[in-house]
Amino acid sequence: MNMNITPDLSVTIGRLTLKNPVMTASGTFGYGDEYAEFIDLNSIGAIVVKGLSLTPKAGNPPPRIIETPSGMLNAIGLQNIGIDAFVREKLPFLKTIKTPVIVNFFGDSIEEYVQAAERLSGVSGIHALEMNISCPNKQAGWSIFGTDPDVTFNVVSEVRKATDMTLIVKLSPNVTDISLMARAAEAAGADALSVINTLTGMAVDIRTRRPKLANITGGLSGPAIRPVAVRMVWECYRAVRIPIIGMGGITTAEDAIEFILAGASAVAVGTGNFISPVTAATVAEGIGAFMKDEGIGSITEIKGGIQC
Amino acid sequence: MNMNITPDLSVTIGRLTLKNPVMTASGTFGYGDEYAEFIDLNSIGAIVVKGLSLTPKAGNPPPRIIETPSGMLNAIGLQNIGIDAFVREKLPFLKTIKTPVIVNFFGDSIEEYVQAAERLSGVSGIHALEMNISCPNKQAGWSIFGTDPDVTFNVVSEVRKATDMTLIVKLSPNVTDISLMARAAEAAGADALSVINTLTGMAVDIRTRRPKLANITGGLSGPAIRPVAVRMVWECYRAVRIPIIGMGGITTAEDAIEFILAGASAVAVGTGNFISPVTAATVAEGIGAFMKDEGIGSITEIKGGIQC
Amino acid sequence: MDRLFTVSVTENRQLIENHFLLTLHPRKKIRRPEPGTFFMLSVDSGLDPLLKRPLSVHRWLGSDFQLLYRVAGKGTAILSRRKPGDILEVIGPLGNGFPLKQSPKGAVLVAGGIGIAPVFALAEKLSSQRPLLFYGARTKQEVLCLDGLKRLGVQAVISTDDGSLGTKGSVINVLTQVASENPDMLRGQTFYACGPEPMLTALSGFAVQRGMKGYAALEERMACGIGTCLGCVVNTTGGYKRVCKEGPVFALDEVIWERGKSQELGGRQ
Amino acid sequence: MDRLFTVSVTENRQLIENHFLLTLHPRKKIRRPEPGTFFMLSVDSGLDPLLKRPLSVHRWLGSDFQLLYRVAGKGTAILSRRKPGDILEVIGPLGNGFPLKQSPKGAVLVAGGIGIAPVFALAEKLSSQRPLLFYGARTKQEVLCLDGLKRLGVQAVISTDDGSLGTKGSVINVLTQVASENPDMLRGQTFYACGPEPMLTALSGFAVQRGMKGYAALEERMACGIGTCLGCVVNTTGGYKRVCKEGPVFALDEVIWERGKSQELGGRQ
Ligand SMILES: Cc1cc2nc3c(=O)[nH]c(=O)nc-3n(C[C@H](O)[C@H](O)[C@H](O)COP(=O)(O)OP(=O)(O)OC[C@H]3O[C@@H](n4cnc5c(N)ncnc54)[C@H](O)[C@@H]3O)c2cc1C
Ligand SMILES: Cc1cc2nc3c(=O)[nH]c(=O)nc-3n(C[C@H](O)[C@H](O)[C@H](O)COP(=O)(O)OP(=O)(O)OC[C@H]3O[C@@H](n4cnc5c(N)ncnc54)[C@H](O)[C@@H]3O)c2cc1C
Ligand SMILES: Cc1cc2nc3c(=O)[nH]c(=O)nc-3n(C[C@H](O)[C@H](O)[C@H](O)COP(=O)(O)O)c2cc1C
Ligand SMILES: Cc1cc2nc3c(=O)[nH]c(=O)nc-3n(C[C@H](O)[C@H](O)[C@H](O)COP(=O)(O)O)c2cc1C
Ligand code: FES
Ligand code: FES
Repeated sequence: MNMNITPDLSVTIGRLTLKNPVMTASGTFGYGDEYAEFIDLNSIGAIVVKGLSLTPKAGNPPPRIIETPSGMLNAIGLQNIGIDAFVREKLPFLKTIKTPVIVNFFGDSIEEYVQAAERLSGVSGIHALEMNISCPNKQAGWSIFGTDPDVTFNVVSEVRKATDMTLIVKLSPNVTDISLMARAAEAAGADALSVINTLTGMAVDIRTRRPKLANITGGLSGPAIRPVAVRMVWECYRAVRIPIIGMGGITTAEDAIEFILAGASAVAVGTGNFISPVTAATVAEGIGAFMKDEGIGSITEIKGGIQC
Repeated sequence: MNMNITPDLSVTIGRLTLKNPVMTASGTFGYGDEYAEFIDLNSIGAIVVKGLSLTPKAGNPPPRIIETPSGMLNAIGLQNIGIDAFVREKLPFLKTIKTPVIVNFFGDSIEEYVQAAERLSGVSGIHALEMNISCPNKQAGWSIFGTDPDVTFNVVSEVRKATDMTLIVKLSPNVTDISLMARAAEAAGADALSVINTLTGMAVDIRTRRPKLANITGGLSGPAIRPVAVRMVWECYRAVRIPIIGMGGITTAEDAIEFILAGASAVAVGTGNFISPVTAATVAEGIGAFMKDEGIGSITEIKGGIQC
Repeated sequence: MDRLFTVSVTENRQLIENHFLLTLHPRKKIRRPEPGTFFMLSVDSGLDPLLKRPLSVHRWLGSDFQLLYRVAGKGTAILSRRKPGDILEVIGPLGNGFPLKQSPKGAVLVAGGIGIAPVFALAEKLSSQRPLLFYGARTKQEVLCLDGLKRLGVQAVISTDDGSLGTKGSVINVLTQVASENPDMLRGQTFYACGPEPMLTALSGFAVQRGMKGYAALEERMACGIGTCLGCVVNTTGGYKRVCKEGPVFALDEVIWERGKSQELGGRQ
Repeated sequence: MDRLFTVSVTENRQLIENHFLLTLHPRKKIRRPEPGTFFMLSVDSGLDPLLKRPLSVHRWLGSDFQLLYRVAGKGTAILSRRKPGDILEVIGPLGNGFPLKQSPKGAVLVAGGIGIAPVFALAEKLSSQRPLLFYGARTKQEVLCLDGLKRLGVQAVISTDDGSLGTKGSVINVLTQVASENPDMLRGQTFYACGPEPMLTALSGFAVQRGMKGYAALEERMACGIGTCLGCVVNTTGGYKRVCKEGPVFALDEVIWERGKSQELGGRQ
């Protein structure tokens, strides 16, 4: 143990350098402002905001969330205020902090993806784009963006042409072989991958005999899915050369380091923010403490460092 | 509420009639004998034994299991004593009880599947066969039996020709669209489906930087995966006409009824047997109590009864 | 940071079967919670249950505070086993309380079942006005806080489903009767309510019919409690609004009361 | 059914940091547990942690029994917070204890760290023979049960890694020294051991070298505890064997001691 070093937690994702590898997962941190009273927003690596679309979306009817063993199902339905309102109303606050802001976005067609990317590109205060092709709460048919490698390649390629910002593609776990999806996104020009979005799940109220979510199915997140997420990060790591942002059930620094050893360059805290609003900050702090303990000089040293 | 009816819990799977819909999941109940001291083996619907192959298998090196939030990973590697030793050493005990015995089996090639099915067919004391095409702990390449609908169709068709016993096909959740797998198995002549086997997962020991399982990856089971399992049962139910045996994280009667409402004709308790050895029996009992409470005359009344 | 704190349990008193009064001691100074606001409480340190549970402020004791809760499922069952000295993480007070400036001609309180928890807080605040309370429960046993209400000088009109205490029937039955016998009694007043959704739906209809204003504290499943997950929305004339952020108190005529028909939260009473 | 029962916690005494002595009262008559056998204990009623935890019998008190445990992770941490009166589900006694008929010329007990838990049970059983015990721990503080061992008349040879009590060094160092100074002392005797895997590996080498027999209680991660999950195997000269069923006690020369090199269980001491 070497307690004297000051570990270097910085990581690089595309053209973005983060002071530490801990981001917030889209849809679990709002637009950042609500968390300001609970944590120092400058203590985390990046803020990823709730998924945005060209026009505002109302989302699904309630009930939208339900707890499950060590996890939760959500069917928010990508409710959002739209890109323009975000830039007008939310971005000014985010510009007052130093932490980079990554905008998660989606469309209902390739054209909408492209237009959204164009609209977001070059906007001052936005540091990277995360393209969501993997939401389980969209109507049937939409899922093909994230489950058919050819469609993935096409939509990412088109968006790639539309923006020169750092482009992160967020993959779905609801596939037979995620490494094919990872390769398709890489080949289409993605700068990084976010792995994973939620697993499609469902719960039934046995008294009313109705689905517990108005949308019937929803996305499973939280510690319950962590073993699946770590496995998928490891599969992607061996399939591509671009950085991977690992997520799925992270609530502690130990969890985050599991992902990093499996190949993640950075991690995101999602459902963990709901368990306690300070989770992202304590994860970042805990990674530093672990590195000190173990005498690790730079977090990049242990990336993919699992010994199989 | 009608407290006077005696609810009918019996269900039919292929040519098999079970007195109640609660089975044990393969690999979690050994060969039944160890549980005899804890529960009345005649109180459950069927016993599904640990997966068998033509020849004995040593399985994977330890560590083979690790707990995860509300779940566990296992990489047993299908250790088993082989079909012949099973028939010789284990079946005699199982014949002393009235509960039907379902034998789970697998092979490393279509030929081995066929031979195993032939060897098991018509053996007195075996009431049905469950074909495992979905173990996540086999070497790469094997998974194609359970993830490519064409291969599934082929292997099930060949086994179908080799046996006229009730044939259950056990599906993998590690696929993009489980309904395609369900349809392939049905078209190939399966009498029923078991849904689901374990999700592939992984965990890393951050101090030793090694995978926590010697096999690196393993199968995730337990309450953590229940929402995924219920969703997949519901997807299969809408895709096929043959009965579905639902499993994945069942520990209570309420959990079991969730699966039945989503379309399962019967259910299996797996990891729940480890949490407490009486789980399968209490689930069966609890379903009866629920039916009394709700005035349900026959369990088949509520199968697929979810109101979406 | 002052809305994130830990509490130690001072007392967790069982009032009747499944109903508990929890007294908590914040381990640092917290904001005074207004009636209608709520706290998110972690009931255990493990990952199952995973999320904090929302509970309304019932009484503010200066620095300690009380919650009144019904065991509805796993989380509240675990909470009911917490003992003095146990430490829990809490965020709050959260959301917007009952808007009192809106009741120039006086407040009429309406509570159904465990809805008495926040309504009592309001009764305490308004006690100098000796407010009128319509309070319905399933049975005599489940009529809570009677001593407290008496002490506050609240005029409580009790009804029970089985008639074991007060009038037999629902709060709405009683209100309808009162309104027909004594039309002036409620005129121009403002309702402040909390209770099961069918009751609130009926109350809303009652109020609209008579041109009365009213407010209700709503419930919805919550993950974050602070407005970020968008999980807790209710449908309103202004679109989906977050119960935790724009609510939990909404104007009765703002809410689109459709849940009663389409999708009932199973465990509500 | 008599190996499935509930217990109420009588006492959960902290001995030193992270080490606890748990006294349990079975709520029905149970089988007498032999030294080396174990119980599977549910530490909580929720689903996280999910599985029961294996703990060796430490003392049998006639109908109550005691377990001695070290807080290793989540499950044992929760166990350490259990209070008198708490009810836990237990199965056991499970597995095979130390085979005593195999030691005609006397037993030598060897314990490392928390391995003293089952070894003490054996010492108590053999106390009339005033058995010899080699007991190693990290530091003086972590040498447990000294009073009990004295009471039993056990001849305990203590060693600690830091030399703060007894000889400085490992149990194996001490054994080697004893064997060289007094070659007759151990001849023909049988080892009964429990401790961290590196210690057992070394002990096995020591025993083989001197033609001595020996038995060790092993640990492996367990799900069922009753032989059905096949999760808890160790590699032996006879293939994979289940620690819960064929073990937990195995002959030293039967086990293929490779874990020390290839795959160490992180938390073992
Ligand atoms: C703002 C707010 C204030 C509340 N104040 C109180 C209070 O003062 N006293 C009190 O007893 N209860 C109150 N509730 C309800 C309380 O939060 C739920 O009963 C509790 O979260 C259920 O948790 P559980 O784990 O015990 O039940 P679960 O096992 O999660 O669910 C059991 C049943 O409870 C219902 N339920 C679950 N979560 C909620 C929720 N967030 N809102 C409403 N119903 C839910 C469901 O119908 C479910 O069938 C309040 C809810 C909200 C949103
Ligand atoms: C037959 C048997 C008897 C045992 N007797 C005792 C005893 O008398 N006293 C005692 O303190 N401990 C005993 N153990 C070890 C004890 O079971 C583990 O320390 C405990 O299960 C860890 O649970 P946890 O949730 O606290 O740790 P976890 O969070 O699950 O794991 C923490 C660390 O503990 C280790 N661990 C986890 N499970 C096991 C296991 N089954 N065996 C060994 N190491 C494990 C792992 O290395 C892990 O890194 C025994 C184990 C077995 C198999
Ligand atoms: C309530 C909620 C809303 C989410 N919204 C989005 C979203 O808008 N866009 C997106 O790409 N992912 C969204 N996600 C997925 C998360 O960003 C994350 O990928 C997933 O939850 C797994 O991480 P976790 O287990 O840490 O939550 C959402 C997740 C939750 C729980
Ligand atoms: C330890 C263990 C061993 C298993 N072995 C087998 C097996 O041999 N064959 C098989 O088809 N499924 C096997 N399974 C999968 C289970 O039968 C079941 O499909 C899965 O665990 C999901 O159910 P559960 O969550 O109730 O455990 C095994 C599962 C576990 C946990
Ligand atoms: S609970 Fe998350 S937005 Fe209201
Ligand atoms: S713990 Fe299941 S076989 Fe040993």
